[in-house]
Amino acid sequence: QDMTIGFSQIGSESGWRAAETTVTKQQAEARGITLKFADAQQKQENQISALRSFVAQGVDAILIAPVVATGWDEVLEEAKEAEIPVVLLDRTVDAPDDLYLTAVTSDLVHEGEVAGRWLVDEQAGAECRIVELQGTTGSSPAIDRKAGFEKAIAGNDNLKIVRSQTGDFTRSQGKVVMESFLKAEGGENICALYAHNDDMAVGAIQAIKEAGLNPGEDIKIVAIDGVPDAHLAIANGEMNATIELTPNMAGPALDALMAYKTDGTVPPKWIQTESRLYTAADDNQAIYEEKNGLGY
Amino acid sequence: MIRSTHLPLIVTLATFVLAYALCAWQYPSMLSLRVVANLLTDNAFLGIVAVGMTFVILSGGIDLSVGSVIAFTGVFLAVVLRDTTLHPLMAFALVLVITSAFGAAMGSIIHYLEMPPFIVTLAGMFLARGAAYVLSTDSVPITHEFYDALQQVYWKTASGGRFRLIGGVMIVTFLVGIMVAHRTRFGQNVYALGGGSATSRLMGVPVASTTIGIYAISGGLAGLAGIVFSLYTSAGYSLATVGVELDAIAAVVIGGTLLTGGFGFVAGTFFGILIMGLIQTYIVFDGTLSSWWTKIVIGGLLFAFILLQKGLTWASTARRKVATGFVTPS
Amino acid sequence: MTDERRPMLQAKGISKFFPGTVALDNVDLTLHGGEIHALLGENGAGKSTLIKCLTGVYRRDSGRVLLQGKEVDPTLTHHSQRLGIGTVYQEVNLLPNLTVAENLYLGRQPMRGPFVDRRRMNTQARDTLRDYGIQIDPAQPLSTYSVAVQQVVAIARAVEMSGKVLILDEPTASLDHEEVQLLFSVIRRLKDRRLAVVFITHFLDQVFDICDSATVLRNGQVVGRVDLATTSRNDVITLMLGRQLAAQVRAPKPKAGGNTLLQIEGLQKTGMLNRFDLSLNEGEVVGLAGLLGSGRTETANLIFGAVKADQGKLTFRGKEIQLRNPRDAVAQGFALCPEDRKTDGIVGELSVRDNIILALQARQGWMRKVRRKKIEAIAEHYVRTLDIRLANLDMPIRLLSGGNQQKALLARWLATDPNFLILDEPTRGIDIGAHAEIIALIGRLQQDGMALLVASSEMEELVAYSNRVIVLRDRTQVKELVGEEITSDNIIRAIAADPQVEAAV
Amino acid sequence: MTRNAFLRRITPQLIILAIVLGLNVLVFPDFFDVEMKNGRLFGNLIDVLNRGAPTALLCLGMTLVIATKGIDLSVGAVMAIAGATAASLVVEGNHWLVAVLGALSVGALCGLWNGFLVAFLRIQPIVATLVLMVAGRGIAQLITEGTILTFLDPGLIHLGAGTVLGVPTPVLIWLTLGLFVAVFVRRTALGMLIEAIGINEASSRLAGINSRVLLVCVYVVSGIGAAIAGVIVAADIQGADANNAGLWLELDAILAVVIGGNSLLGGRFSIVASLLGAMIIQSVNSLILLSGMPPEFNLIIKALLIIAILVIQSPKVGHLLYILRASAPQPHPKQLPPLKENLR
Ligand SMILES: Nc1ncnc2c1ncn2[C@@H]1O[C@H](COP(=O)(O)OP(=O)(O)OP(=O)(O)O)[C@@H](O)[C@H]1O
Ligand SMILES: Nc1ncnc2c1ncn2[C@@H]1O[C@H](COP(=O)(O)OP(=O)(O)OP(=O)(O)O)[C@@H](O)[C@H]1O
Ligand SMILES: [Mg+2]
Ligand SMILES: [Mg+2]
Repeated sequence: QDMTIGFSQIGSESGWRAAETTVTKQQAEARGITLKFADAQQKQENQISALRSFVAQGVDAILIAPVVATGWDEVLEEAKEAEIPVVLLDRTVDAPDDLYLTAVTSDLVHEGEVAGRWLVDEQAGAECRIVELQGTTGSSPAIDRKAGFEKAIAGNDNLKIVRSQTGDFTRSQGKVVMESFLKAEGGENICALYAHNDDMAVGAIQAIKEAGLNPGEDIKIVAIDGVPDAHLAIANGEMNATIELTPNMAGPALDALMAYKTDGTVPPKWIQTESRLYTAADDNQAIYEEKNGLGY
Repeated sequence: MIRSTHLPLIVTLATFVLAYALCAWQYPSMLSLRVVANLLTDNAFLGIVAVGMTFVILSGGIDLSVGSVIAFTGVFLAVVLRDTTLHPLMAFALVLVITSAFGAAMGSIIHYLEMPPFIVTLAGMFLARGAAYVLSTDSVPITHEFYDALQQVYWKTASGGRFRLIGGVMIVTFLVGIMVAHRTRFGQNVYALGGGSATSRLMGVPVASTTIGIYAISGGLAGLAGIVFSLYTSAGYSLATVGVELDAIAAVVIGGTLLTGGFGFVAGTFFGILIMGLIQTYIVFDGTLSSWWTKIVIGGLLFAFILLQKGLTWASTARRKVATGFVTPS
Repeated sequence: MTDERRPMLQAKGISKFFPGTVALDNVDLTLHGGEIHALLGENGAGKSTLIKCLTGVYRRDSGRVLLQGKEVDPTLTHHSQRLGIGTVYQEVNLLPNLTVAENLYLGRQPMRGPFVDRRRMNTQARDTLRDYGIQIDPAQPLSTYSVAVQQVVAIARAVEMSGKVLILDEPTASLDHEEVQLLFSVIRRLKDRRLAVVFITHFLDQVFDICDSATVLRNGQVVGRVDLATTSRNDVITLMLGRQLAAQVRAPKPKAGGNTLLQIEGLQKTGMLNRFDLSLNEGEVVGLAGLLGSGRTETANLIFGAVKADQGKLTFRGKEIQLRNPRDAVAQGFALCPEDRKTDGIVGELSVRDNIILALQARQGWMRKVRRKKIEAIAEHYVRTLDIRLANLDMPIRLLSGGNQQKALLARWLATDPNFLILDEPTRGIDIGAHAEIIALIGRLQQDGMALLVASSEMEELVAYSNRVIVLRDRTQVKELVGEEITSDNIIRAIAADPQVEAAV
Repeated sequence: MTRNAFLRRITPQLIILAIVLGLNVLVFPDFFDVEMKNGRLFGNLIDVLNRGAPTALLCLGMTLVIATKGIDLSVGAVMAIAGATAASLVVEGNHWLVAVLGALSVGALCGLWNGFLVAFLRIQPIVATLVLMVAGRGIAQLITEGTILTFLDPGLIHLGAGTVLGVPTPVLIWLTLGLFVAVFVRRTALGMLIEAIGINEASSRLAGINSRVLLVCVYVVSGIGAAIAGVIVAADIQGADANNAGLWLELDAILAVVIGGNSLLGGRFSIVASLLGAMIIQSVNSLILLSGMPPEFNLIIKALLIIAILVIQSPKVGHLLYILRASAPQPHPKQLPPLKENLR
């Protein structure tokens, strides 16, 4: 049967976001679902009104990638009342969980931990002064990934974060801030960089090169998302590790929805996507090739 | 009595009706009361700041700080209600005082230091957002039975749409705004400033108090909008409502108020808001626009509406030019 | 006048410095209730500045102001308004975006409860303005009406404001004879209500017509306070200028010798000007006479291309030319000194120097900048020949006094040495000294073979320099006076003449 | 204008710049150290010059636009468009010069559009440019299809990340262009004519100035400046980030112009002062980065610093200082206050 699903996307602020949008559209198409797409330009108010419009339109189901965790109760209630199942993508909300069908997300804190643990193992007790490139101040990935990483390195007093500044999740800011880190600390005194996303890491890599150091060797680099350029950097030995955040949240979500629609099977409240660690051990070149098509 | 100056207002109204008709014709389900209710609810906070912005723009100024002030208000309320036992109403009063004072401060700087509003309020924008960050970076949910109570205040239509309290607040704000702008001395002084501050000074308009008053109102309404927004999302978030000032300005302009000041109507802004909301709704109903096309289309429609306004003001002034034969730059 | 009565307003030792100028130097002014007092002086003497110091527009640097013996110190105009001092400042200072009524009552609107009572405001406004002889809809935006009307509204507003003192800074500059008479009757009424009235103007006959006494300023200092009943016109002039005014010898005008320069046929634009024809010879001065709103300014603007005409054929030196905008006109060697100095003339923030070379530079195009030496030369030259009073050439032109601004604008156009110069009210707001100079100047330009078209409201002036006078009425060319016919009476008759009679002729 | 008049004009900016740099030294003692690292000058000062490039380039056009009583909100979006254009062109395998030319012409086109709206349709500049500000990013993303368009063309990259004799290319670019424009507008009559239309367009028109063409020109200049900035930013990170390139940078540019002591009401302007303004802003940013404060304080620090700077600069305060200095006002033009007295 043909379904109409509304998809409220945050925006297109990063390559990863663009990829998620592309994948979602592909997944919907593959299942013969008509997808109504609404880009919220990074504004929660737009997402809320988009949801309301979807409800008013009477779609069969709603996918939403919430820009922030809070503030969804009211509109979700309206959806529930109109008996439209809602599935959350890549971020949960703190609303009573009977208001949505399920949430397909990674665990942001966990991602941070993975990154942290990787560094702990990598250093194996050796002294290491870490600099951190945070995401956009106040955004939940920035907060959780920071928390996770700190949790993981806690207790290893050979590792300590000496500087932490926001790079707004963007390449250029990543580069600018890394430059100032290099000046302020002196490149040789920095042993590792932890970036909240790959874009910033890629920017930082260039800054490190321009400072006459070898990214990946002089300064170890771990970041999160697993965008193609990161894999390429790893392949070129300029970066050490990235934790993949799959852009394919829609696949599982749509499966759950179809199942629910057809024979009412209620999915678990949380479908966690794998946060896989990629290092030089993997064939990054190949991954790069394959991912490049996804509109990162 | 209809004056040539009423024209823009009428046009905006006509445009809205026409646009809505077109939308409804393409997507009949847009004709439901539910959509109307949504328009009011979802644009409540924007409408309220837009009223303040109208006053500012009528006086020939501009206020870029409102978006940040809304965010600050939200965070402030959330933090206060989380960390203290203060009753929300008290918190509301407190925050309204703070934001009005903030506006008044900007107004004083603008007047006494003779600095351009654009810059002063730009600094204000950084300051308010910065203050929000300092209060709390991550988003703070507001859980207070009083909030739940307020959120339960609505009139439910048959179609399931809800006319919520905040929509009502917006409408009341507009009504008050209209009265103040067009029926009080203060309102007249606002228009006078828009006509030329040097001249109004010579004519004995209390420029200082008026300027300060205007920005205080704008700040205060931004505070009110912040309260409404916190009711709307029952949370405070320092990254919220980025760039809302531009939406507000756009709404005011579409509503037929001239950015050069002196000409326009608060009521026009109301329809400006509805038109903006309509654009959003239409795009969602359409649902085929990619992220980038969304931006392009919004820009395009904005342009279309401005052009329409332009055409009409031009038509009316052209008639006047013939009547008096004064040389005005064409 | 018996001076033991306590004066209504008394200013003692007022001084005002501006960077580069001493605008007022220890000036005294005494006004009595029921007295109409003239404030006289050349352009730049400090009249407007004195007014602005009295009414709190400027902070004075020293001196005291006593209102009915009590020391007052208005720091804002609405203070002085509350004190009962109503003022019309030199340039029309009203708000074009508000309605006439709103302008009239701004700050003291009739209220119903907390709200402005618009209906009452409008009716009151209509009645008030009727006393000044204009019948207009006060609910329309002020910008709908002409300078004249706006001036009248400004005066009305000031009168309404003034409980004790009324100050009028060159209110009659853009008014017609009738309107002036109306104004005077109002002023006399106020005089009977024992108000003190300050009247600034450069029209001496108006001064002698209505004023009782006068204070004369020169270069910011009081050079005399005279009782007009017992003073002769020439004494006043001498006092103002500090020299005898070269007796207004009317040198026999040079005959319009040269061959045809410009031919205008059927120039017209609906709502502005009906068919206008004119053939102009080199070295000829043609005057444009008419009442306010008769379309002189429109004519000037249409010829200059400032406003695009619906139709009309211009032949310049034998070949037809198209003027789509002022640039084309300037390119042809046309020049226009506009009527409204403030909005169409000066570029306020720019230095006097830049203002003077602006037109020349514009014609040369932005690539070829006029050489600094040449700029200096030109500026110096005109400041000297036109005797423009300024602190230095670098001061923003907006700081010049009204009359000096006018001269600077004249300089701007003479610098382009045009072969056809249009002057719209060239002597508006100019002191007698300068007035004579400008008339003389027109004569000289004419001798140099320049053709001039001069729109003016002053008959004597037109008579003085015109070879021909074209009379406009209701935007139509109704009569042309040549040679000996040109007398004030004839012009006035032509202006006043009843259309029917015209038609019969 | 004469040399010492020029110096007098830019003194406030120089002083403020000195102060802010001083603060930088406070938080980071060897701020002024500059060394050679693998063939490029390396040091905070260089960074300030280098990172200030985009703002500086935007300033050029913005100053002229503001001098005409206008404002250009679209520059940030234009940067994105230009970057995207250049990137997509090299990715398609064109020579990098072609790409740059392409980007510049796109920028010029955007300027033309803005200029047309302002000069011919007579739409108020803020709104007119708001349109492109909103739609522009969309257009940019349309070109890159939302992805970050990465490229490896050395020629293009050199413009953003390369060095000439150790000096980062962007620094050279903005210094040369800045100097060129600053001199050009004064050697020709352009500057004066622009000021004239900014102050009183009606009069200028009657004086025979072709105001419309001039208006369009300044917006085109602004567009081109933005385009260059966009190319540099893209080249710097070897990729066109349509969504983030130049985001909110228009505000920095406007701030810089105002810090440069130019009035938003149009009229007299000084390019050099604006460029100094850009450097002041960049020094403030570097101060924030070096201070090592947690990021949530960034904005508030920036806001407070900027407010302080603006207040110091405001004509009123300037005049007060003047009065304090000159006890009794002397009527000598030489002693004119640096910031001329404001009429009330
Ligand atoms: N704000 C100012 N700054 C500097 N100089 C000024 C300022 N205002 C006026 N002046 C100077 O003060 C002198 C007096 O100017 P004022 O306008 O009072 O002359 P006026 O008597 O009104 O002349 P007019 O009859 O032409 O109006 C003039 O020389 C003028 O240049
Ligand atoms: N007393 C008046 N009442 C109403 N409208 C007027 C009056 N005087 C002028 N106007 C309007 O002003 C317009 C132009 O007046 P303007 O002053 O340009 O005419 P003018 O012949 O140039 O007179 P002047 O040059 O003496 O001002 C006219 O079209 C007329 O409609
Ligand atoms: Mg005067
Ligand atoms: Mg006239």
